[in-house]
Amino acid sequence: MTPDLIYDQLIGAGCVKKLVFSWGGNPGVGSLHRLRDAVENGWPQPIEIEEHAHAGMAAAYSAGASNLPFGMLRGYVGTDLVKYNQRIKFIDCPFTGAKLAAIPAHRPDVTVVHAQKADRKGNVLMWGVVGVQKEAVLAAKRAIVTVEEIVDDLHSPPNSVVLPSWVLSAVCEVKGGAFPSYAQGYYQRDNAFYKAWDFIARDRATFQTWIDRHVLGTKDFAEYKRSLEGATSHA
Amino acid sequence: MTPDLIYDQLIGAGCVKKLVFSWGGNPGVGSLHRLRDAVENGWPQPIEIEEHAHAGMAAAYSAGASNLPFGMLRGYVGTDLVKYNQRIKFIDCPFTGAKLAAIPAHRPDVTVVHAQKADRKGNVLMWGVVGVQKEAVLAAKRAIVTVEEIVDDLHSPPNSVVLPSWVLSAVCEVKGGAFPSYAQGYYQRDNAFYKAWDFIARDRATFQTWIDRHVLGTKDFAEYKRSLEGATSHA
Amino acid sequence: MPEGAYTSDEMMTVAAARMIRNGVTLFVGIGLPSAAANLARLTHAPDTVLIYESGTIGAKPTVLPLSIGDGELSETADAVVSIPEIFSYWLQGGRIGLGFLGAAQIDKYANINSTVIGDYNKPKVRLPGSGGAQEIAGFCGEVLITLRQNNRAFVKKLDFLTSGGYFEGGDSREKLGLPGKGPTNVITDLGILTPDPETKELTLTSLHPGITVEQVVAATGWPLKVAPKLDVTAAPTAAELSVLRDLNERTARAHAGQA
Amino acid sequence: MPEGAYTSDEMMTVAAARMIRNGVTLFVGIGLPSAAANLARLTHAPDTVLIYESGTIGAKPTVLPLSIGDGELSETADAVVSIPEIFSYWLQGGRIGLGFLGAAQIDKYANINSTVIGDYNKPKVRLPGSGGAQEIAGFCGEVLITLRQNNRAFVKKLDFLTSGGYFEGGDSREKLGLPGKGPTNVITDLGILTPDPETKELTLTSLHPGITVEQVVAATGWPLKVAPKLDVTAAPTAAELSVLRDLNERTARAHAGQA
Repeated sequence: MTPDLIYDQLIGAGCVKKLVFSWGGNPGVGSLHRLRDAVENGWPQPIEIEEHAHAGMAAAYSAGASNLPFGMLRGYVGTDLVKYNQRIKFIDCPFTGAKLAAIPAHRPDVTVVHAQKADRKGNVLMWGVVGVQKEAVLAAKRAIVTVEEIVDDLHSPPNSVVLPSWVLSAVCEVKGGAFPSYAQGYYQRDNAFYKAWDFIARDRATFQTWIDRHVLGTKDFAEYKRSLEGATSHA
Repeated sequence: MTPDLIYDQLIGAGCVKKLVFSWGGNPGVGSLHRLRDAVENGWPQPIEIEEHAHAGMAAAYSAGASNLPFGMLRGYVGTDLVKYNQRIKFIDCPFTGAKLAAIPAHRPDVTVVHAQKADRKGNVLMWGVVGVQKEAVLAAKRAIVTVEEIVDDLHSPPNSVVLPSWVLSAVCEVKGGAFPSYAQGYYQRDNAFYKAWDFIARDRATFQTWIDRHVLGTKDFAEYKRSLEGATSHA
Repeated sequence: MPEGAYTSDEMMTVAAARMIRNGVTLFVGIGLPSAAANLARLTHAPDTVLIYESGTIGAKPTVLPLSIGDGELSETADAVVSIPEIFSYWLQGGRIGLGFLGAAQIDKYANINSTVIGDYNKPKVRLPGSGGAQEIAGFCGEVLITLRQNNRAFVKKLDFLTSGGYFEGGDSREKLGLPGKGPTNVITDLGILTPDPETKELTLTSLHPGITVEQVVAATGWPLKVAPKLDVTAAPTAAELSVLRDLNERTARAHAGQA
Repeated sequence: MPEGAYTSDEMMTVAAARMIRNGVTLFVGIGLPSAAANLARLTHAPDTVLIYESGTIGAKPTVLPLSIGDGELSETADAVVSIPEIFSYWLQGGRIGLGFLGAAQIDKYANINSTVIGDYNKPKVRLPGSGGAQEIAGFCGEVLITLRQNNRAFVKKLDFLTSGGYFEGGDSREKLGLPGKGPTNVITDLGILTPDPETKELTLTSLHPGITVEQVVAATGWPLKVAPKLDVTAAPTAAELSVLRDLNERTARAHAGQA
């Protein structure tokens, strides 16, 4: 739905052929400059975009999780998105004749999400702003969850958001894995990095230096994090 | 969805013109005899029924809560319910051509549910088997919630099921208000009453005596409960 | 009861429990299916994931629930979700391996009726109705059906088709587009019936100990197909009976206190 | 800044905050809408129910959130629901009284663009896109829009219609079947524009202190209608400024620690 800095990094590194999204910015800061460069200038390669509004994305993920071929919602009428996205169609209510928007179900090949806890069996507990993560996991052919910690007992409160191990392909302990974003109960977002990213990503050369040094030049997440800590103002 | 003993009482007392449902029995015990008598013999008056399966009822309540004119699901194909319920129709997916069942949204005039706690502002917390209660509340024109207790602070766990006061018409403290059913964290179901009901409701005269004495002959819920406690084996 | 003796209901429950593979995700109704599922969980299939239609996922009840709303289910579950979610994301979502249903009537293609006896608009007996049965029959990977076998239940023509098995037989189920493969075993108090691989007609494939083919044929309202080589169901073991009876006694004791 | 002085952004935020009636349910975006909404909550409208599109209902942040995912929102909310639920049961469900949007471009019928500058397929500037704006514009009981007024933002023709205001004007919004009544006020750094009751064309109805009609007309890319009787917006009070500046300082302090 809302591609964040990691998407910008993937796009700038030339790993993305197509982006399906409903809001693409640096939240509270401004633009995703690598996304903009790809869309505006085709750098480092042209990117295909399939653009929705949030409600349409949410309906499409829910439809995917529900094994329905499409999601249905009111909305999109009279707006320009329907002119450019052929995957937004309209159907008629068989009872009232009302016109409703229809979006094909999202069925990702792989969904990756970060949660707070897993138990040793691989059941995952998440809380706070859970967003569309449950739907994205259940809609996917395979789902990978990284967690802050693996514990003996989740002590899940009643009706909390739990993903049973048997709907997941892999659960991995990655402390700090939501970086630079939030993990509620563990850490706040690294706001300095969000601001620094605006500078890093604005320029192709600066971006290239950054990704060569911190991503391509490190062998795992821990080394990547250490490498960032060593850099002045993340650049 | 699953009319329970209270529905049987309403039906037997002649208060019900139409029942929309997907399972009508005495759970774990057997039949709702007053429902049967109304459907089979038109006593005390004929009853109109609109019958669904659970998934269809759930989709119709969700549609109601979502301000959609109908709910959509796979299912109902090849079964006899579609022959007798004209409110089950089929639509075609505009992308795949798949055939999907469509049910008009449920929009009750009034929904009444029982929950565990409310705070003094009227925010309601429920937990455990929450069923379709949130959807039934949000789909209704007016919603009334009875609760086990009113407290200063709900201490809601993250992501728990909370109904804000501003979507409710009234919140009333009625201790034991789920009787004879469960209120998780407060009491189990009164199983003896469920079994006794099978005897009470089986016969028109026994039912009439029971409802005259315990329901029509008492002035409020507290007196009704006391009157039942005074009766031998609830009859 | 003499030692080693058992009732026909116990045989039926044990035979049904044995069909449950360890680790399967199982959508289960109250009554005999719930007893069989929990017997399996307490014996050979400890990792079975029990899902009740009230939204409890991974319930591990120590006593049998009185209804799908029982606190015993939600308090022991890995997750408790809403009714719309359990039917959409989980059952329709194709995540449930096995469904387990009872019925009032069944026909030779394992279609079942739990709605009415007699005419729908003027029924002789109004039954509770589908509940979740229709979608369980449609969307679980496979389905087990269990009911007592007699002429009133095993009928030539259903009074009402509540939940589809193989519809008209052959490939008629696939043609309707239902994803699950349908009922793979019907377990009764007399034996076990399985669908013919081609025609999908229910065929007697196993007799419970002491039951004759003639008894089963006489208890069936259509000319019952019988497999050329009939198995005999193994009698309940002492261990199976002991776990089942403990479970039932524990359940009775727990519920006796709820007056 | 001399005592009593204020910036044009402060004027805009204060003017927007005053539009928020106490007790309203308010769907709010990050940035100026969030600042105005919280200013209102901390001054004349303490019972305002703030709803962010991440699913937090009744959030009561003490500092402004960095994004809709901020823990400050979920930890202070009455309820936190999923994204599909906030958009279906709450926004589309018709439960939100007021929506509050920013924009990159706006036209005379209060339609807004937050998608692209230039051609969609070969944009000069790719903006973030709709997010929840399209549905907020469609389904909230009414909508406030706030943005700085100049020729690049207030345009004769939008490069892209992201979220509908009054579409072609007149009754064209009603004809499309959108339930909310649309934008009722556009609050800029220069003044306040409101739609004409009949034609729905945005009309200048209030000038902020020290601003002239000529300035506003010059900052508008179409021939701007001006109300015959123009109000002058009351300058921010000392109390309003003090609460707003405290909020901004508190926010800056809190976020400075997050490096």
